[in-house]
Amino acid sequence: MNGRPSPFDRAVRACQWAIAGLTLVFITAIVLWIVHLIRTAWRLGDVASASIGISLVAIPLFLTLLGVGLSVFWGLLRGGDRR
Amino acid sequence: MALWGMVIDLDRCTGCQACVMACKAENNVPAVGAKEATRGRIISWMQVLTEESEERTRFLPRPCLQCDDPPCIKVCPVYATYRNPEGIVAQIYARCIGCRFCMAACPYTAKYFNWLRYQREAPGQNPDVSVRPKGVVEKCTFCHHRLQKARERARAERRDLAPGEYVPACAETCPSRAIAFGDLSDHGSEVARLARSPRAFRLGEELGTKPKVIYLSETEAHRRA
Amino acid sequence: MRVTRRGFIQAVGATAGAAALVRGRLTRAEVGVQDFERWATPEETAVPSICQQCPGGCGLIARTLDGQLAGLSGNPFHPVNRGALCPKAYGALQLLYDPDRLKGPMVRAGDRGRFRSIGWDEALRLVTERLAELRGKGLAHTVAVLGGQYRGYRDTLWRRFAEAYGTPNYVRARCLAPEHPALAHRLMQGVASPLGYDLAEARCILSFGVGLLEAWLGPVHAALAIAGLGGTRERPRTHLIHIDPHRSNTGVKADRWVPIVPGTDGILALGIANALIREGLYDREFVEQHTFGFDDWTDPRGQRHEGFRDLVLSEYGLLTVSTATGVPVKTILEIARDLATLKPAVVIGERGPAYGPDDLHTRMAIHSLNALVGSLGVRGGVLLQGELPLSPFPPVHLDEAAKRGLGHPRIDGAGRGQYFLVSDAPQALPERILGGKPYPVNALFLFGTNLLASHPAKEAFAQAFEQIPFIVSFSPFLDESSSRADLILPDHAYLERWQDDQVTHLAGFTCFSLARPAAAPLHQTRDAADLVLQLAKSLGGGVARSLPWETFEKVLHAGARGLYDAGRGHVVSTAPEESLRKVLERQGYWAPEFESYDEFWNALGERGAWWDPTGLPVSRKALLRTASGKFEFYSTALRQRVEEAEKREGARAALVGALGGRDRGDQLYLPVVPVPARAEAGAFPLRLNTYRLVTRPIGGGGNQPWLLEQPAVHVHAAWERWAEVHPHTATKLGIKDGDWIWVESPKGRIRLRAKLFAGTLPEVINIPLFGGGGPNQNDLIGNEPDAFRGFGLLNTTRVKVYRA
Amino acid sequence: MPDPSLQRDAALFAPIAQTGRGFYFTLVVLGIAILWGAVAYWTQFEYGLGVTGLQQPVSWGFYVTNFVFFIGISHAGTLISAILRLSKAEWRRPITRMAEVITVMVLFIGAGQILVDLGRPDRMMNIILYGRYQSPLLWDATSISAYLFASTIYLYLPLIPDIAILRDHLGKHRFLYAVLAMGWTGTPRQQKILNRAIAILAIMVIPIAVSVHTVVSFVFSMTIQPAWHSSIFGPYFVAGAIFSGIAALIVAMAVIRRIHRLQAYLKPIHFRYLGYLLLVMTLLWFYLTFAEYLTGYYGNGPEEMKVFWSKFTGPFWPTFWGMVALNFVIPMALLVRLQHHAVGKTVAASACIVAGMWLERFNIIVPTLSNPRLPFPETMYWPTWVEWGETAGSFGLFILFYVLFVKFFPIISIWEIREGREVGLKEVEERLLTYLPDGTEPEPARRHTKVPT
Repeated sequence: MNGRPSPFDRAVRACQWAIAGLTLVFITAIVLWIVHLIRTAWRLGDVASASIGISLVAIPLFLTLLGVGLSVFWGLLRGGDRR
Repeated sequence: MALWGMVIDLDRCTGCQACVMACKAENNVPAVGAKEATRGRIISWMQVLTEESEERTRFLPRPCLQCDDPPCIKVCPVYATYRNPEGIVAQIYARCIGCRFCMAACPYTAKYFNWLRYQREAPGQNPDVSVRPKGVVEKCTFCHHRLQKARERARAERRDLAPGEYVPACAETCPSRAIAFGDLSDHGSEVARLARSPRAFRLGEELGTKPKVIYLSETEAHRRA
Repeated sequence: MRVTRRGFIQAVGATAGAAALVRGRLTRAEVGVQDFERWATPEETAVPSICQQCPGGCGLIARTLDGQLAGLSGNPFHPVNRGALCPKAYGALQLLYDPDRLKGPMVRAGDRGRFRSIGWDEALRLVTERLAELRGKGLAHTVAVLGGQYRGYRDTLWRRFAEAYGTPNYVRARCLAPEHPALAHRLMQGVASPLGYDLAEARCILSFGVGLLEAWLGPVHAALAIAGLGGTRERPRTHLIHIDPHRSNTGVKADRWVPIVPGTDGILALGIANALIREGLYDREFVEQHTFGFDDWTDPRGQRHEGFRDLVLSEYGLLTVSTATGVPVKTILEIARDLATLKPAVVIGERGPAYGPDDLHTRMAIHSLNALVGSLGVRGGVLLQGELPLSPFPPVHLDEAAKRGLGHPRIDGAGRGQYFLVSDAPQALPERILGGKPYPVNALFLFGTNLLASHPAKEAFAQAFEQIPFIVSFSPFLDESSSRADLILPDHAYLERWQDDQVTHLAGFTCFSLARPAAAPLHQTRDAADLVLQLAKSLGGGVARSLPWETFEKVLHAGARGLYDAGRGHVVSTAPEESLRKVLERQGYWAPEFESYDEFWNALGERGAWWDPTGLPVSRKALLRTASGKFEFYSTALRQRVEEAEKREGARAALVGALGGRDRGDQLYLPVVPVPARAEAGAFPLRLNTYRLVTRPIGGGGNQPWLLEQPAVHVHAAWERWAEVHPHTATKLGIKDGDWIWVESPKGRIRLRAKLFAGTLPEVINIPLFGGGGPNQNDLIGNEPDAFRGFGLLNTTRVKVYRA
Repeated sequence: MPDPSLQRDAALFAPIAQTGRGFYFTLVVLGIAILWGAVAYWTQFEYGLGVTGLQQPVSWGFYVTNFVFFIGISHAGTLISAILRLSKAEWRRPITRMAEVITVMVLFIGAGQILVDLGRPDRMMNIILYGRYQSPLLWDATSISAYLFASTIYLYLPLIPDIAILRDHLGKHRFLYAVLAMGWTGTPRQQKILNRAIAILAIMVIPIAVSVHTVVSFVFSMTIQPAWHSSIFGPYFVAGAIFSGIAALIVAMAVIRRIHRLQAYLKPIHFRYLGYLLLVMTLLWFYLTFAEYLTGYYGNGPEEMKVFWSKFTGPFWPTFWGMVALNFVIPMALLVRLQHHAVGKTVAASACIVAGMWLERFNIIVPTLSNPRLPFPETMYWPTWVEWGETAGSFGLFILFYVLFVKFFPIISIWEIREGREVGLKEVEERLLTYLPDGTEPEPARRHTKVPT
C-alpha cells in the first residue's frame, strides 16, 4: 500500500490532520481564555489569587490531555508506514 | 471617599409603603400586572415586610443593604454586579446574562429579575434612570443617579457635596422620618450617630456581609422569629 | 404566549436573516437631525401642587421636563407634610397618564352608556339652553348638584353658582367630611369650625377607630406628629391607645390595640367614663368650674335633671360595657388609668362616616372623655381650627327666578324635620328623587364623585339616575356614574389645573395651599371651575353678576388677597426663615414680606402655601362658646333646637324620633348611648367591618397599577380583592388561606379571596374599602342610613361566609 | 471472506449493518420530544423566562436541577470504566464503551442546560470576554470542558481498533471509518502506544470526574443559604453522581441488551456485580444524606429548620419522601438478594434511582430558595409546559445521540472481547497465582463449588 497514495487515502489523511489541528486549536483557545481571565482579574484588582490557583491546576491538565491525544495521533500515523 | 449608608428606625416605621412607591416612581420600576403578580414576580426594590411574633408585629422596610462584603458580587460570572468605591453595589444591565446566581446568593433576597418585558418607554417616567430590558437582574441602587446629579451640581459650584444634598427617594419621602441617609465614614453625620445608637442592629449580622443599612429597634431582644 | 405553527416556521426561517440584519444595523447607526433635539437637555421646572388622593392636602412638587411630568416629591416648605408623602401621592403619575382618560366632551348617543364625542362649544350650548329653559319656566330649584369637594374655592364656586342660579340643592356627597364630628363638638362646646388635635405634644392619645396612620384626614401629617412616639431623652414616650375592630397600621404601632365589636365605641367611652368617675381620676377642677350637666341640677322651672355622673355610674357598669363591646374589664380600667395619669391626654373620636346606629351620641360620649380628663384649652389637648382670613366675596345677586327657586325646600330634606341639624343628607336622595317628593329633579350635575360605585345605596342611586332626564358629569373617566350621564365634560386631572386647598383638620394652624397647573393638559379637557364660570356668563342676569370672574385663577387671585391684607401669617419658606419669623411673631412683631399683592401672589404660586403658625386658639375662652360658657354634658343647644322643631311640627317632630324618641327624656341631650340587646347569631352570624387601606386613594385608584400591586403589608395580596377572616373562624368554616369565599349579607353576596388575619375579633370579617369596578363592599352594605344624620352606616352589616 | 473470529462476534456488528423499522420509530418518537423542547425554548427565547414557573424567591428550578442531574449521570462512564480498567476486572469488557458513550453524550446536554437557563442567551459571549474566575460557574465551565475533552479522548482511543475492523470488513461509511481509524493496522507498536495512552487517561479521568461534580456542588455550597452552605456537599454530590451514573448505565445496558439481542455478551453476572456496586452506593448515599440532615436538625438554626421542616412536613414532603423511597427503600429491597432475576431486579432498582436522584437535586435547590431568611410571603413553584418540554427535549436529544452512536459504532468493544478470550484467561490465572503464597501449584478445581453465571 506504499505506492503513491490514492486520492481517497490522501483525503483521509487530510481529514485526520485536520482533526488533530482542531484539537490543538481547541485546547490553546481554552488555555488562552484562562490566561485572559487571570489578566482581567489582575487588571481589576479582583481576587486574582483564586483565578491563578485554579489555572495552576487547569492549564497543565489541559496540556497533558492534549499531549496524550497528540502522542496517540502521532504514534498511529507515523507508526503506520514503518511497520 | 464617602461610604453611603442608611439607618431605618423600626420603631418609627408605620409600614405605609410610601418608600416603596417613591422608589418605583423614581426608578421607573414597572408594575408587573395582575397575572404576573399572582405568579409572585412583583419587582419592588424597597419591600416592606411584616415580622410577626407572639409579642408583637414589626414592619421591616428592606432595600438592598449595600453590603461591604456582598455575597452576590463574588458569584457573578461576568462582573455584571460590583461594589463601587463609595460602597454602593451597582448592576450593569447591559452585561448581565441573566444567570440569576446573584439572586440565589443574596441572603436578603434583595435582587429582582425581569422575567418578561415588563417596562416600556412610557410618559411620566424619570429620564435619569434607564428602563431595564427583559432577562436582567435589577436592584436598589441607593438612587445612584441622584448622587451623580448632586455631585455634578457641587462640582459646577466648585464646592464639596454637602451632607443631606444626596438623599434617595425613600429617605426623602418617609412620612414618619424613619429613614436617615448619609455618609457612614463621616463620624459626625446623623447616620453615623444613629448607627452607634444602643438600639442599632444589622440584619443577618452573623453572615459577615457587613450590611450598610442599619436598623434601630427598641425591643431588639426579639431576634428574628 | 401563543406559538402558531406559521409563526414558528417563519421564526426558523427568519433566524438565518436575523444575524445579517443585526450586523447591518449595528454598523450603520445613522443619526438623524431630529435626534439632536431629543438629546438637548430639557428645560426642567419644579411646580408646587397639591395631592388630591385623600383629604390630607399635602403639598407636592411636580418635576416637569419640557412640560412633561417626570416625577413627584413632597413640598419641603409645606407645613402639612414637610416634604414627606404617603404612597398614594405617587399614583398621580399614573392617574395623569392613564390611557383610559376621556379625550374630550362626550354626548349620549342612543340609550344610556353609548356616547359619541362632541365639540366644547356645542356641549356648553346644550347645557346653557337646558339651564336657561328650566330657569325660564321657574323650575330652577329642580336642578341638583352632587359635589364631591367639601372645602376650597371649587366648593364655594359651586355653592355660589347654585345659589345665584336659584337651586337650594347643592348636596355634598363625601363620606370623609369633618363636618360630621363638628356637629357633636358644636352641641357640647358651641364651636362652629371643626376641632384640631395637638398630637405632637400629647403624652397619651386615645383613638376610637381613627386611622391616624392610614386613613382619617391626613396620614402624613399624623405620622409626622406621632412618629416621635418613641420619645427622646428630653420628652417622655407618648402612649397611643387605638380602639378598632381591625388591627391596622395604627393598631400595630399603638402601645395598646383594643379590639372591639363594631359600632359599640360609644358604650366603651361611657365605660371608661364610669371607671374615671368611680376611681375619682377625672380632672375635678376642670369639671367643677367649666362643665355643666355633670351633677344633678334643677332648671329654672324647678324640674330636677339627672346629671351625667349618676347616669354613667348607674347604667354603664364595667361588666355591662364589657359584654356589649367585647373589651375585657381589666383593659377598660387600664385605659382609664392611663388616660388619667399621662397628662396631657387627648381623645379622638373621628372614625370617619359613622360609628354606628346612634352616631351623634357616640361622638358626644367620646368627646365627653376629653372634658373628664380636662384636655380642653391645654397644650397637647384639643385645639380649635383657626379661620382662614380669605377676602369675603360680595353677596350673591339674587334675581327674581333665583329667589323663587331658593324658596323651595331642599330635595334631600337637610335642615328640616328629621335632618334638621344637618346640611347635607345624600343618603336620602334616591328615594326622594324616585318618589318625586317634594318635586322631581330635571337636571343633575355630577362633580368629583362616583356614587354608583362608592356609595352603599348605589343601586338606589342607579334607579334614581334613570329618572333624571338630563345628567351632566365632569368626571375625567368613564366610570360607573359618568357612563349613565347624558353629557360628559371631562375635567382636568389635578396636576393640570389651578387648585386650592383650605385644610381644616390640622393641629390648629390655618393653611391655604395653592397649586399652579404642573403639566399642560394632555387631552381636550377643561377645568370644571372654568366651565362653571363660563356657564354663569352665558346664563347672564343675576348668575353672571354673581360670578364675574373669567377664569378660576382670577377667583383664587381675588380670594387670596385677604391673606395679604390679614396682617398675620406668611408664605411658607425655608426652615431657618420660618423659625426666625416664629421668634419675631412670638414677641408680637410681624413684618410684611412683600410690597405688592402681585409679588405675594407670585411667591404663593412659587412656594405653594400660606400659613399662620401662631395665634393658636387654645385658650378655654375660645374653645367653650356655649350659652353657659361651659362644656355642656347636657347640651342646651340641642334641647333648644329640639324645642324649636317641636314648636314647628308639633309633639311628634321627626327630629325627636331620629334622636331616639321622647321616652328617652333627658338622655336625648346627654352623651349617652343605649346599650343594644345582645342579638343572637341568626342567619348571618358574623359582623362586617370595612376599613381604608393607606394605599387606596379616593375613587379606589382602579387605574393606578403601583397602588393596586402592593395594597397592604399585613396580608400578602396583589391586584386582588380579599376579606380577612380570623384563623379560629376560618378553621371552624373549613377555609384555608387564599381560598375563594362567598361573603353574603341580607343585601347581596360577593366572591373574594380569603386571607387569614389574627388582628381582629373572631366574629368580625374585615374588608378593605375597594373603589371602582369589580365586587366591592357596597354590594353587601345595606342602604341603612343614620336616622339623625342621613349618612350610610358602614359597619352594622351582618354577614355569613362560606367557601366558593 | 468472513474471518472466523469475526463470525463469532457477528452480533456486535448487527446494529451497524442493518437498520430495522424500530430504529426509525424511535427516531420519530425522539423527534417529537426534541420538537417539543425546541418549541418550548423558542417561546422562552421570544418572551423571556416568564413563560416558565420560576418566580421571585425561587429563581432556579427545573433547568438547574436538570443541569446537576445530567452532569451527575455523566459520571457513569469514564469513572466506572476507568476504575474497572485499572483494577483489571475482566467483567468490564462489554460495559466500558457503553458507559463512556453515556458520559460524552450527556455532557453536551448537561452543559446545554446552563445556556437554556440564561435570561439573556444572546450575551453568552460575555462569559468569554468579561469572565470572572471567582464565580463557581466558571469553575464549572473549566472542569466540565476538561472532563468533556478527557472523556471524548478516553472514548475514542479504545474505539480506534474497532473502527479499523469496521473499515476493513464493513461496506458502509468507508471514508468516515478510514479517517477515524487513524491508519490503525494492529501492529504491536501501535498496540503499545494505544494501551499506554489508555492507561494514562484511565488514571487522569478519575480525578477530573470527581472534580467536576465537586465543582457543581460548589455552585450551591459557596453561597451562604441555609441547607446549601455545608461542607458535605462536595462528597455528597460526587457520591450521588456515581450512584445515578451506575443506575443510568444499568438501564442503558438492559435496553441495548434487549433491543440488539446482546444477551450473550451482557450476562446476569455483569448485572449482579453492578447491582452489588449499586447497593454499596445506595448505602453510601443514604449515609451522606442522613449525616447532612442530622447535622442540620441537631444544630437547630432557625433558617435551617425552616428549610428542614418545609422538606419533611411542609409543601415539599412528597418530593422528599419520594426521593427517600426511590433512592433507598426500593433499591435496598431489590438489590439485597440478586441470586435470581438479577437483571430484572437491578434494572428496576436503577430506574427508581435515576428518578430518585432527579428528585434529590430538586429537593436541594427549590426548598432552600422557597424559604428565604426574611419573612417573605409563602410561594410555591410549579413548572409550566415550557420546563417540562425542555426536560423532555433534553432526554430526547441524549437518547438520540446515543442511538446514533450505536448505529455508527459497535457498542461493545470487539477487540477487548477478543483480547479477553485469547489473553484474558491465562493472564488472570497467572495473576491469581501471584496473590497466593509463593510456589503453590494450581490443584484441580473441586466440582461442588457452584459458580453463579
